[in-house]
This record gives sequence, C-alpha cells and structure tokens, in this order.
Amino acid sequence: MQNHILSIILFTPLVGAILLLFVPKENKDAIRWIANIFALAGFLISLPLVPLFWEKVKSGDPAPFKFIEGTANNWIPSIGAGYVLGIDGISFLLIMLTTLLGWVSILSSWTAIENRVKEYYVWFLILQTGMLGVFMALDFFLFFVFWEAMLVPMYLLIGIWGGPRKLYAAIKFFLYTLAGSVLMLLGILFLYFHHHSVTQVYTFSLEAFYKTAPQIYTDYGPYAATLLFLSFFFAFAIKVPMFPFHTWLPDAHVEAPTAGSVILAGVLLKMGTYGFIRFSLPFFPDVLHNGSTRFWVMVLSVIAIIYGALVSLMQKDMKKLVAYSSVSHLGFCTLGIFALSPMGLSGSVLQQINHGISTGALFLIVGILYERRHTREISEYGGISNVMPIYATITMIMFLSSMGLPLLNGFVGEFTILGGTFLQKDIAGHPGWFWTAWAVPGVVLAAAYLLWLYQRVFFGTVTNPKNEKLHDLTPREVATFVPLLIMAFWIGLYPKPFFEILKQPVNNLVATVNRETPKAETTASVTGGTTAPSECAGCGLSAMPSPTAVKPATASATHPATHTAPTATTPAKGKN
Amino acid sequence: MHAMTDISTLHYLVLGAALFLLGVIGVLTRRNVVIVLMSIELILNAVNLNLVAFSRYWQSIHGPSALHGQVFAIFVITDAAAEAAVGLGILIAFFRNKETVNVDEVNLLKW
Amino acid sequence: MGPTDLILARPIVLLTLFALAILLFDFWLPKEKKWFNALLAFIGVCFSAVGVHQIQAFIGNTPGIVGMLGTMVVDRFAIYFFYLFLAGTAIAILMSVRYLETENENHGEYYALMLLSVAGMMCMASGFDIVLIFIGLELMAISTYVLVGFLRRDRRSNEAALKYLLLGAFSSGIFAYGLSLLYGLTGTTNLAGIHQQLLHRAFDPQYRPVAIIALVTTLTGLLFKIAAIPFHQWAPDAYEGAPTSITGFMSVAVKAAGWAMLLRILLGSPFQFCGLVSMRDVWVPLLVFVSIATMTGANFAALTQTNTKRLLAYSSIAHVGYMLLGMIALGTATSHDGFDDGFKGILIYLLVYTFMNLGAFAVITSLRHRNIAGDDLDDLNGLYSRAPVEAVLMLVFMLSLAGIPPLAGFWGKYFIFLSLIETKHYVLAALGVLYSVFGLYYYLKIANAMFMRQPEKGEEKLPVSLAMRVALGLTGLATVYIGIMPNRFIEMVNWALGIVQQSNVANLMH
Amino acid sequence: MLFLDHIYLIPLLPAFGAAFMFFFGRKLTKQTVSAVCVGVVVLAFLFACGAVLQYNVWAGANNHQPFQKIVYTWLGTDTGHLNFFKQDGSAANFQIDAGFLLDPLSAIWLLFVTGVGMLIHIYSIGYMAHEGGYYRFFGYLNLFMFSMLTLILANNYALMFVGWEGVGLCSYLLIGFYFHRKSASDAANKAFIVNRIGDAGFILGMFFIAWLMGSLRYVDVNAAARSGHFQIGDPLITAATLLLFVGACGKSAQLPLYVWLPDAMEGPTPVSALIHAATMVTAGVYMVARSNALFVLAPTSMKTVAIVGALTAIFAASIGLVQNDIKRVLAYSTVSQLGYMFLALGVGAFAAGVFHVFTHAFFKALLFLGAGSVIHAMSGEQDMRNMGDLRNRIPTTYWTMFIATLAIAGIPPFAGFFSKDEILWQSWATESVAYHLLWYIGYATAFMTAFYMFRLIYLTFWSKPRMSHDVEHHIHESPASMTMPLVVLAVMSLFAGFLGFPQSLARLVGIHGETNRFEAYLAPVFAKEAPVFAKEEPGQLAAGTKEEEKSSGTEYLLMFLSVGAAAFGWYMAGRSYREADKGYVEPINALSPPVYNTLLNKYYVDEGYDYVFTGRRKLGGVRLGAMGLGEASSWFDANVVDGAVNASGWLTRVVASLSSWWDKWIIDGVGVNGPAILARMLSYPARLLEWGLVQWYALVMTAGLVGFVFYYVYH
Repeated sequence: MQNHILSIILFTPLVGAILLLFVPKENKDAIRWIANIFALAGFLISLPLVPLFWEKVKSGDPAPFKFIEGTANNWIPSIGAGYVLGIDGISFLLIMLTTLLGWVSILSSWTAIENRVKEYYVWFLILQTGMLGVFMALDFFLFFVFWEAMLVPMYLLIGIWGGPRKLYAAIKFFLYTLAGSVLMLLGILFLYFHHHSVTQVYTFSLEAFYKTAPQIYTDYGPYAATLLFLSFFFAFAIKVPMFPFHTWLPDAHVEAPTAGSVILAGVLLKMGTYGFIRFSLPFFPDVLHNGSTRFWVMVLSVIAIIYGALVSLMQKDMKKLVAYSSVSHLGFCTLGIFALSPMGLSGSVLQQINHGISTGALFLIVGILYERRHTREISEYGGISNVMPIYATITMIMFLSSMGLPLLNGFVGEFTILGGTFLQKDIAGHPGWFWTAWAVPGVVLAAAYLLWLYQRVFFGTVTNPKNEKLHDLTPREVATFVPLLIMAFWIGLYPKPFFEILKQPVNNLVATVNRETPKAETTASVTGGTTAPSECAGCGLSAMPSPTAVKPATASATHPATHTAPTATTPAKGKN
Repeated sequence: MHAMTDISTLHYLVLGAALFLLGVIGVLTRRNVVIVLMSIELILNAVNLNLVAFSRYWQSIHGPSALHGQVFAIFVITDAAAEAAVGLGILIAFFRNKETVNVDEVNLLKW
Repeated sequence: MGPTDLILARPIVLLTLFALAILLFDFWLPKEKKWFNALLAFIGVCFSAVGVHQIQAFIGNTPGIVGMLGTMVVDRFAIYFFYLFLAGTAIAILMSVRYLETENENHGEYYALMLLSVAGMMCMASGFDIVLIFIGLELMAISTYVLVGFLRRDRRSNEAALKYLLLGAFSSGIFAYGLSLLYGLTGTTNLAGIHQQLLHRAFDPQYRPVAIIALVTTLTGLLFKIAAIPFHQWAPDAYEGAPTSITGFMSVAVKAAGWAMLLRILLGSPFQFCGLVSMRDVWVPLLVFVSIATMTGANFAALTQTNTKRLLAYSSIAHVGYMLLGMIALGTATSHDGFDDGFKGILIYLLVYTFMNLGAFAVITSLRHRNIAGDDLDDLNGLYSRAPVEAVLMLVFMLSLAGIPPLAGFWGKYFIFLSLIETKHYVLAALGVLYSVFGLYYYLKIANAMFMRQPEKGEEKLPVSLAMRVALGLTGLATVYIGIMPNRFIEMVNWALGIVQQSNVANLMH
Repeated sequence: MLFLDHIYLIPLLPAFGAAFMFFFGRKLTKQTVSAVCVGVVVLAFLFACGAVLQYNVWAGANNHQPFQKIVYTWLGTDTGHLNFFKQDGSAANFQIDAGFLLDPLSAIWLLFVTGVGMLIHIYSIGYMAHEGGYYRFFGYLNLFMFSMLTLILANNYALMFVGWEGVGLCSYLLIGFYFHRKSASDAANKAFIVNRIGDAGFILGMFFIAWLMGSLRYVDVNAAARSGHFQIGDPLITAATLLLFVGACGKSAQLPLYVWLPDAMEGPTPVSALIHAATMVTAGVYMVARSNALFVLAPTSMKTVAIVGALTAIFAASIGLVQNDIKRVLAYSTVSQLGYMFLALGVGAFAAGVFHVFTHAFFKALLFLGAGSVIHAMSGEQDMRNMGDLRNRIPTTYWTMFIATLAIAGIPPFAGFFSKDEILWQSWATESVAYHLLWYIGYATAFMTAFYMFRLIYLTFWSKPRMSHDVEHHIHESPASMTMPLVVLAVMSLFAGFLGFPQSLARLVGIHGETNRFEAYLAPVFAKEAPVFAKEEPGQLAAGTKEEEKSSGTEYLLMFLSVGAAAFGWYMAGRSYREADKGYVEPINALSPPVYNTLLNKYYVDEGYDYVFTGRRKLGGVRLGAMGLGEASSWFDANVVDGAVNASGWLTRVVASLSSWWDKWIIDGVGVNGPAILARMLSYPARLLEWGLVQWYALVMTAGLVGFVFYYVYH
C-alpha cells in the first residue's frame, strides 16, 4: 500500500508554517486565518484515515503496521536509518487526537495571543508536525529525531508567550525532558549495536529491534537489561510524567499559554505512555517478568494516582490543579500499561485519548476565564454560573468526564484500566486486586477536587465585582468545545469502535510480553449466554472452559516482528 | 686525558634537561616579559642541545648520513628567531597601550 | 622533487603565493578598496581547493601517497582536513570583510597571515615527519599570534596576543623537547620509523622512562593546541580578545589543525599505524583524565559567562572534551566498529563544528557595529526583533552545538557515543550525554536573550554586508542540511577513513 | 411483544426530555417545559405498565426466567479480545453489553419508580411554578428518571453502575439546585463524594464478581452462584458481597455513610420526595436483593447487612425523635426505614425487604410531598416549632399526611403495617436466637417511628397556630396539581399493603390459598435460594430454615406487640405535643438534657467526620483527613521533590561560579594582594610567589605535565 497519506498528514502543518513565513508580520488577521485554515486542514486531511483504517480493521489485515511508507535505511543508508512511517491502532488514535487538538488549540488562541502572532503560529504548526512524527515513525532514529526536535518549539511557546516565570519554566521543561531522552539515546545506540553484533546489520528499523532487543536479557544478563530498560524508562517517565519526575509539569503548565497547555497535556504527555507501549514493553519483556522493576513501576503509578489527586486538592491556582490532576490521570494510564493485560492496555490507550480530550478541555476552560480576568486564582472567582451559564454547563460536563462519570469518556478508560489491573492474576508478585485497591481512592479524590473547584468557582453568588461583567462564551469559543464534547459522549456511549481498533495491536503486544495469555473463543459468548442467541449474540463476558480453547485468535496474536507480512510492508527482513 | 674525552651523550642530555628546567622556571617566575621570552629561548636551546647530541649518537650508529637531528635543530633555531621577533612586536604594541612590560599586569582578561 | 611532489605541494604553494601577492597588492590599494584583499584571499583559497581536488583525483582509489622525501603523506585523511581548513578559512574571510572596516584595521597582512597559517595547517595535517609537523605548527601558530593581536589599538587584543604568544611559545618549546627525545629514542624523525622503533623500545624497561617523558611532553604540546584542560587557559582569553572573525577562525581551523596533528602523532593515519600508537596504554588513561576534566571544567565555567565570545570559547573547550572521548574509544577499541566509529566521530565532529561554530561567531561578528561591541550577552537581548534572520540562525547554531537532532551538531555526538558504547565505556558515555544536556543550559541562555528578553537599545535594524550574508547563509544551510541529510557527509568521512561498511547495510535494502 | 422488545425506550424517553431541556430549555415557556418533561415520564410509566404486563404473560410461557434485551456491546468488542483468567484459572472474556433485563424484581421497581416519579413530576409543576430555573429543574428530574430506570433495567452490574452514578449525579445537581446557597452546594458535594466512596466499593465488588464468575451479567452470575461451584462462606465471595454492600451503604445512606442524606434536604422538596425518599435511596436495597444469589453464599455478609441495617434503623430513628426541621425528621425517618429494609435482606427475607421498599415508596413520598405542601403553605417555613393548627387550613394535606403517618407507624391495615410487620417477624423467626436481638432493635425502632411521626403531626397540624401573622394569612391549600398526587399516594399507602397480606392473618379471617401475592410474584427471583438454605447446617445462615417453623401463635403475638408499640408511640406523642401552643418540653430533654443535646446534634457525627476524614476542621492546629494529606503532599511536592530538582540546579551554579572564578581568587587573592602583604615581610620569596596571570596559566600547564609524569612514576 504505497499511498503517502501519512506523509501528507505529517507535513501539512509544516507547509502552513512555511507559508506563514512569507506573510508580513503586521498582517495579524491574515496570519490567524492562514494558521487556522492549515490547522483545520491538518485535521480534515487526517479524517480520510478513519474510513481507510477502519476498513483495514474490518478486513482483519494481519499486518501489524498499516499504511507503511518508505523502506528501511532509505534515509541515511550509511547508518541504517530510514524514513519509515506506519501506524497501528494505538498510534492511529493518538494521531487523530493530535490533529484534533492541534486544530482546537490553534482555534482557541485567536484572541489569546496578541504579540508576535506570526512566530507563535509558525512554532505551533512546527510543533504539530513534530508530534505527529513521533507517533508515525517506525524507525527508531526517526522517532528520536522527532522526539527531540519537538522540544524546541514547545520550549519557545512556553518561553516567549508564557507567564511571569516563563524563563524558568521553559528551561526546566527543556532540560528535564532532554536529560531523559539523551539517556534513551544511549539505550537506542546500545540496541543498535547489539542488533549489529547479532545480525551484522546496521539498522534502526523498529521491527528489526523487535526481533533482537528481547535477546539482550539472555545475552547480557538481567542487570544490563534492567539498566537498559531504565535508560528508556527515565525518558518516558519524565515525559509522562510519573511520580518523582513530574515537577516540571506544573511549572510548564502554569506558565504556558492556554493552547500550549492543551497540547502539552493533550499530546506531549502521551508520548511517554506511547513510548512505554511501543518500546519498553516489547523490548524488555523479561525485565518486566523477573526482578522487581515492574513492581516499582506499579508502585510509582499508584503513588502518582493518589499523590497527584491529593496535591491538586489543595491547589489555589486552577491551572496548577488541572496540571496535577493530569499526573493522577496519567498514573492510571501507566498502571494499565504495566498491568500487561489486554484490558489494561486497551483501557490505558483509551484513557490517554480521554485525558487528551477532557484535560485539553479543562485547560481551555481555565484559559477562557484567564483571558477575561487575567488571573487563575480560585479565590478570585465564585458564582460564575450566574454570569456565564453556557460556560458553566460545558465546564460541568467536562469536569464529569474528567472525574470518570459513566456515559462520558473518562469512565470507559478508568473502568477498563481498573478492571484490567484487577483481573490480571499476578502483577509483580501481587494479585491484581491489590493494585486496584490502591488505585481506586483516586477515583474518589478526583470527584473531591473537581467538585470542590466547581463549587468555589461557579456556585454561590458573584462576590467579586470584577466578575459581574463577564460575557459568556462567544461562538468561536463554543466551537472549540463542540468537537471535544462530541468525542466525550461518543467514547462514553459507544466505545466499541475504539476497542475494535485497539484489538489487534493490544493482542499482539500482550502476546509478545506475556508468556501465557488467556484466549477466549471468539464466538464464545453465543454459548455463554443463558438466554436466546438472538438476544445474546456476542454479549456478556461469558466464562470459557479453558484458555486453550482458542486457535483462531493466535494467528493475529503473534509478535509484530516475528510476523512475516507479505509485501514490502515489513522493511527489516534482511538476509542476516 | 681519557677522562676528558668520554663525555657521553648522557651528559648532554642532563645539561639539556637542566637548561629546560631553567627555562621553565624562568617562564614561571620572571616578571619582565622580555626575560620570559628569553627563558623560552632557553627551552628551545635545550631542545637544540638534545637534538645535536642525539644526532651525533645516531651518526655513530647509522653512519654520518643520519643528520635529521641537526637539520631539525637548524629549523628550531629559525623558529626561535621568528617567535622572538613576533613576540617583541606584540610586546611593543602592548607596551604602547599599557606602558608596562610586566606579565603580572597583563590581567585585563580573566575568568 | 619529482612531479608527484609538485602536485602534493600545490595547494600549499598556491596559498603562499597568494599570501605574498596580497602583501604586494596591499600597497597599491586605496583604503576604500581594501576589500580586494579579501577577494584575492578568497580566490586563493578556491585555487588551493582546486589543487587539493587535483591531488584527490591523482591518488584515485589508493589511500594516499608519500612524497617530499617521505616527509609528507597526502592521504584521504589529509585531503579531508585540507578541505576542512579551506572551508573554514573561506567563511572566516567572508566574515572579516566588513568587520575589519568597522574596526578600521583593514590591512592586507590580515588575509596574508590567514593564508599562511592555513599553509601551516596543511603541513601539520599531511606531515609525516616530526620536523615538518613542527614547522607547520610554528608557521600556523606565529601567524595566529599576530592575527589575535591584530586590533593594535584594543588593549584586550594586545593582551590576548601576548598571552597566547607566551603560552604558545612555551608549549611549543615543551613540544619540541618531547620531539627531540622521541628522535633520540628512535633515531629517526619519520613517524613510521618512530613507530617501528617504539614497538619494542617503548616496552623495554631501559628506555621506558624516556619514552614516557617524551610522550608526556609531546602530549602536552598537542593538548595545548586543541585547548584541553589543564592546557586550555589561553583559549578563553585569546578568544575573547581576538577579533571576532579570528576567534571563529581559530575555534575551527586552528583547532582542526591541532586535531589533525594529534591524530597524526598518536595514531598515524587510518591506513597505517604510526607515531605513538604503540604507547596507547600510556596515553589512553591520560586522555580519560583529560577528557573528563575538560568536559567538567569547561561546562561548569561556561555556565556563568556573560561574554558571548568567552562563553563560546568555553563551549568549544567542552566540545574538545567530547571529541577526546572518541579518542579514548579509538585507543581502546578491540573491534573494528569501535575504532571506525570513534575516528568517524572525531572527523564528523570537526566538520559540523566548523560550520556551526563559525556560524555562531559570524552572527556575533554581524552584531559588531559603531556603538555595540556585540560580544556581550546583553547585546543579544531582543535580537529577534532587531534581526530576525540572525536570531533564528543563532538559535539553530546554539541548538546544533547542544546536539539537538536533526541539526548537524547531533551527528558528531552520535558517532562519539556510539563508539563509546561499542567499546563498552558506558560510564563515560553517560557522563558525556549528561554534560551535553548541561551544555544546553548555557546555549539556551543565549536563545533566551535573543527571543525572550526585550532589547534595551531601540529596534533599529542591523546592517549586514553581502559577504556576511553569504557566510551566514552557508553556515546555516550547512548546519541544517548536514543535520537532515548527513548521508553523503558520512560517506565522505568513510572515504577519508577508507571504511567500507555499506555492504552489509546494502543487503538490507532489497 | 411491542413493549418488551423496545424496553430500552423506557429510560430513553426521559433521557430525550433531558436532552431537549439541555438544548432548548432556555427558550421554552414553562407550559412547554412541563408538557415535555411530564409527558415523557407519563409515557414512560404507561410503557412500563405495558412492558410488565407483557412480561407476566411471557414469563408464564418461559418458566419465569428473566427477559433480556441486548441493544449493543458497550465495553469491549463483539468478537471479544479483553480476555482474562478467572479465579479458578479458566479464561473468560470481558464484555459489557448495553442490555436490559426485566424480571419480577425489576418489574416492581419499574412500576413504583415510574409511577411515583410521574406523580412527583406532576406535583412539581405546581410546587416549582414560582421558582427560577424551571427548565433546569425538570431537565434534571428527567435525567434522574433516565438514570434510575437504567439502574433498574440494566442486565449487568456495570450498566447498573452507570445508572448508579447517574442518579448520584442528578441528586448532586438537584441538591445543589439553589446553588446560591453555600449550604446547598456543600450538601451537594457531600452527597456526591460520600456516594463516590460507596461507588469505589461497588467497583471493586464488581471486579471481584467478574473475577469469580467470569461475567457481570445477572443471568451468568446467578447461574454460576447457584451452580454449587462455590461453597457457602467462600471468603472471596464474602469480600465481593461486602464491597457491594459498601456501595449500598453509600447510596442507601446506611451507617457510616448516611451523613449525606439529611443534608440533602437542601434540595427542593419534590426532589427529597422522589430521590431521597422513594426511589434513589432504595437503589442499595435493589442491588443487594439483585445479588441475593451471592449474598446467601456469604453468611458473614448477610450478618453484616442485617446488623448494619438494624443499627442504622434505631440510630436514625433516635435522632429523628428530637429534630425540629420537618424535612429533617422525614430524612432521618427515611434512613431508619432503609435500615429496616436492610435488616430484612440481612435476615434473608428478601421479599419482605422489597415489600417494605414498595410500600415505603408511597407513604414516604406522600409524607415529603405533604411536607412540601406545608412548606409551600407556610411560605418557606420549615421549623415545626413555628407551625400548628394547619389541619383546618390545609385539610387535604393534613388528611393525606395523616394516612401516611398511620402507614409508616405500622397501624393496621395501612401499607406500612404489613411490610414492617413482615420484617420484624422474619427477623424473629430466624432460628438462631442471637437474631432475636435484631427483633428487639426493630421493635424499639417501631416505637420511636410512631413517636416522632405523630410528634410531627401534632406539632404541625394541631393546637393553636404559632407562626407570625403575615405568614399566617398567606396560608392556603396547594393547587390541584399538588394535591392530586397526594391523594393518589394516600390511596396507595392505604391499600398497597394488601398485596402482601400475610398467610397467617388470611387463615385467621378464613381465606385460603396464596394471599401474599407480593412474595409469590417475587418467588422466581428469590425462591431459588431455598435449596441453599436447606443445604447449610443450622445456625450458620441468618435466614435459617424459616419456612418450617412458622408457628402462627408467635406471629400473632409479635404482630400484636408491634401494633401496641405503634399505638403507645402515638399516645406518648399526643400526650407531649397535643397542646404544643401552651408550651411543651421535649420529653427526652426532661429525662436527660445531655442525651437530648447529643441527639439534637446528631451524635456530633458530622463534626467528627470533618475533623478526621475531610479535614475541613483543624484538630488543634493539625489538619487531618484528605485535606491534611493534600496539604502535606503539596508541601512535599514543593519542597522535597521539586526542591531536589532546584537544589541540583543551585548546586551546579555554585560549582560553576567556583570553577569560573577560581583563577579570579587565585590571581587577585594570591597573585596580587597576597604578594603585596608578603613583599612587605620578605621581598625575595614574595617575588617568587608573585606570578602574574600568564605565568599562573603556565604553572598550571606545568603542573599538569608533572602530574602526568607522576601518574606513571606511581604506576
């Protein structure tokens, strides 16, 4: 399949940025229009991907990665780096999220950004391309390039258009994340070298690494493998951010402009979790199954959940509160990932999307108040729902989705994650319910801090005279929320398509990481139900006689790399 | 008589080393730039001494055609002259602006 | 002197001739026509480049040829460095034109000395005999002393020159002393011969002490030229005091020459081990110490600098530290991978460093005009609003220096660290990458000043001369292009090192 | 099968109403709003009746199995890939369907929820006529109906949880309806968060069930539970059921999570009637009854349920004795009645418990609506001390409320008598004597109930008026839209009881055959437990083998005693409060003031919680609870975690200054000042020391050189 849809999606924002360079910087409205048009175009162009991808999902295309573009090592043959793009269900969802949020946040900054408009949009569009690249790259080197290149525009966005402590926040963000990723670079180089020493082939092709990386545990022993795992772990954990590495997040969020925060929370943080899913798990299954590494990762996730919630409970600054709530939510994501169960992983990916939608919306919400009053102090507000009813309603819905209320997106993710963790019979030497029990209080606390915030900001009467004149949402502002609301309800009411999309990658991943994975017969539930088949076709989670009952699923459940796809779709099948 | 003749290469080397150390100490301790330059000359002379002595030694082994050392020495001498010339030139320029030739007053650029 | 020697000598001879020509023409040139000197020098560089290309054609597929009675070997390695020197010089010349006018020091000697020093560098890079190397070194050094002090009325310039001279002469004295001992030890001044002799003498307890003293003193001279701690202290002062264009020139060309010499003497050439390579077990530990000291000291020192040139001086010292890591990998490589990648790392590093560092200095030079010295960190404040192009370019150079992909600077680090991994120096590698993060901090200080601070002095635009535009364009383009499309440059280095490893990658792509 | 096949429409109709309000409500007139919102609920009610009737026919043909309707797969995929291992090692596949289930149990709830809900909607038209946010109110009410119906009709625990959280949300929104009042929004938050605690338990319980049974669908769970695969007292099942019960405690306001319900009275009165009396708070009972198959496998849980229920009953009733706010009295009475229901469930008398839910729905809704009518008449006054003599001014309200009071007090033949009496009898009849204690508690509660209810009646409706004059001449009977529901409910509270007419009484009056239709109707749901009861050895399970020893004699005696208690309570109340206008003393206060104050302040539980759990109050300068932890962790975050980061940054700068200034203090210090001092003392050595800049550099170089050499001297 040699169409270039991925490249087109990837570079549309960049084209916009380059175009903007030729617009005189005085002509602000033209700049805004062009930027918005290209952001919207970026989103619209990514839409055709949906039916195309869905058709592949339906047809049960066995190839682990779809729309593969470019062949291995076609970029820098001398070191074996290639410009290879390709997506599976996970990256597909994240890409759609990125294009959507990119558009929303650019739309949201129409009035928010007044000075140096041109640069702002240029950097923003470049950032967009960088993020998309991270999710599309199938070549480890390409991935790393995007991963690092994307830091620069974000740094400038925070540093130029940020708040009072912008310099501190920007540099902290840049250094902190870079520190993690350079260690990852060493890790990558080690894998690269190891792959060469095994196969005599220099390549950064991801699929090639999928083959050789797991051998490191046997070739170099657990200690080296664990160190290697950590070199990746730090990079991703800082990005996520997991508990002890999270302090850059509040600063970055508080200082960043609204749109920056939206992207930061909505997409950038997902890169960490994406990294875990795409690299850490399939590369180091043995590290996870032996030793205490996984235990500590789980502990950190749980701490993040509770701790983030507790801290945000006491915040006085709305944005800080939301920022810490992200720490808590991402804790759920990592929990689900390292539960290494199909449910946990699906839920985690879904929760990443949800977090992007909900928290993105929360930052927009805070931004709207900030734009009107130029303060984010909670104590400055109160009784806002009297003056801004529409705003209050939308906020309520988004809060509910963020605290995981059923029929909204948040619940689907959290519930699946918790279930996946609970129903995994052994996680790092402890039963799944042990971990779930620790994580569940986070759900309660989420309600506590969000509702308390809502009460303090929206309920009561308008006490602060400054708030009496606030005007309600403009159509443009409403427009920024509409897609998010739609997504929130869609995922909440009918998440099945998302699960369908995640089915193949998640199963492959679990099959790779776990030695034995439960396989329920795909047609099981027909016999499982007790009522008439017509009413019960494929419903209910019905119990199966034994795990061995399933042959059909296993075919697709093999490892991406060990899976030999027919055509040039798998670049790294070299005669080693 | 006999004692006079056998001045071995080693003696030259020791002398060279002594000169070298003198030069180094001079560079490290003297205040006047001109004298510092002279100490550097001293070091280079130590080098020359070594080269010539070694050249003699190797001639006694490889035969008279092994002249590398002495050739090298000549180059070093030339180089020393050039260095001195440039050095003095720069020193004069410096002196024009700062009216001193003391190294410890060459302290505008620091940390 | 056969025809071969004429071909080999051609680039050097051309440079010398043009230098003399410039000195000659300079008399007749009226003050406002001085730019003609620059033009002449530039042409000279181009001619010399053509000469180099002729040699390249001449040696064809052979690794290289020895000439000048065996004192000079022009192999691919040397040719690579020739091109490097010439490129650096050409850009430096472009930077200088308007700068010298501003400084009102527009004399032909400037360019003449530049060309002469390049001639010296070529001798260092292609020298196969310690005598020739020493001569080349001195030729380069003495010309540079003068260039550093070229702003006669500027006290900082005088002082920088004086210091540089004293220390340089001192170090070359020590260097020469070491060479003399080497000669005494081996009875020859030819690197190959020295290698032959050392193979057994270096380990013979009777000679070992002398060998070690010889090595150590030589090494001192070498490390001084590349400004590695603790032999670095001249660099910040000289860089700060010298005319900015010359600072750029020194920081790339002179340094590259130093590296060429270092590699020649410690390793010989990628095709044939000569010089002190047999004493690896002695100099590797020293280099470990030196490289760690260099990275640490330089990075820390750069952190609190307020003068851009001085900051970049320290940063360039730090980069030397990274390159020395590659040297360590070279010295300890047991497999071919480690050796090749280490060597490749150093060469590519020098290549990309030439462009990004010159670019940075070009920007600083362009800041220099009537009222602003331009080398103070605050002079960069709000540069974006005054000169957006320069600001963005500077940002690119800074990020490239910090080694952010996909910019050129990343590639040097990439191979260095790869070679360290391959030779199992994980700790050194971790240290290196962490220091490179560390380095980002002070590069970002410059970026902050340009983009996030407001200018004190008005919003007036900077006048930028055509030559400077070309220089900026070249460096910026090179930095980005090498970053994104490094393949042909890596191939080039592979060619220079005679590495053939494409084959097995090739069979990946069916 | 029209109704059954489209059963999902029952929740969707109110959902449509809510959505309509959400989008267009702002623009609509009150008439349209009421037309739409009440209309959809009426439709839902009719639809529900149709569905139940059809089900009864259908069930007869399909040996009384529950009817299921799967609409689509909600969580997971049709082919299913969310696989996991059950606790017994076999594999299962996680898949939650948006499916609906109708069986007698849900049928009963369906009927009274839609019915009462409909009445209360109608009532609200009048009650809310003069309030702002009219459309908002009805939108919320419809949303609530949607959630409640989802809760009832769900065919699996997860979907039940959807409704479960949904009703929680609506109760939050409606309690906070007057969001201008801090007290209202506080109460709203309290309700939601306390419920969330329960929900956390529910979630965990659900996962336990999935882990054990491999499914969350009732049919599968019950099938598995009754398969005999698990033996009685399986600790995991106990854990699961206890966790579920935590959820029930939150939703049904049992100890220790009852605290939110009294505060919930901040909401408009119809809300209190609908949500916090008739329907939502019984969700916990529904859930436990729904999981009966599991509970009977876990005797410990059954005991817990029974004991918590009994304690809650008497605890709340005792508080109710002294409250003066009319709605709070009813609120505590609700808590206490819910306690009764759980007592019934706990002793295994599921049918009885459900029966009490059923009757309670009518008379408690009626009481609240009546109270609302009173407040309406009293123009907002809620304190009973300022009322009196309303019986002549708003007679309809008075008589309906009086009927309801008789019903709740358990005076035959009103509805409450049958249900409550059944519960007391069952708790006695369980053979293990320990359970007689529960009967005593229930009995005392019955007395208290009668007392505080008649206290309410007397204080409100009897004696001379005690309210201010301008209030007094505003008093008027409520509009028909409000009184009509009262009447209907009164009728129901009068006759609903006969559905569960006890066998024994029937025999007494000479009727034979099945008279307890209610229990009979529920038999398909609960009867299956009989074999389980039979299987286990005596005394192990609360329910015991009650079927056997049903000695009518004891039953009559107990019946008589409970009626006597009610009558005595009535008498006592009358004695203390009939002449309230002549000034009265609270009898308890007369007995012992401290007890009275404790009761008046609700045992200081709220304060305790604020000190210990929420941390809203500081305990001697120390903040405990969630907020305390929050403060602690934010301090930790700012000072320790981030502190470490910044400290490392600071350290680097220090080192940097050192290493960049080292030659500064060497040169200026040693090089310039030092020599100057030394030179005065002794000149020559000073000159040695007196190196300048360059020479210092050179010295360092030499030092490095020498250092190299030494390195090898020592190696």
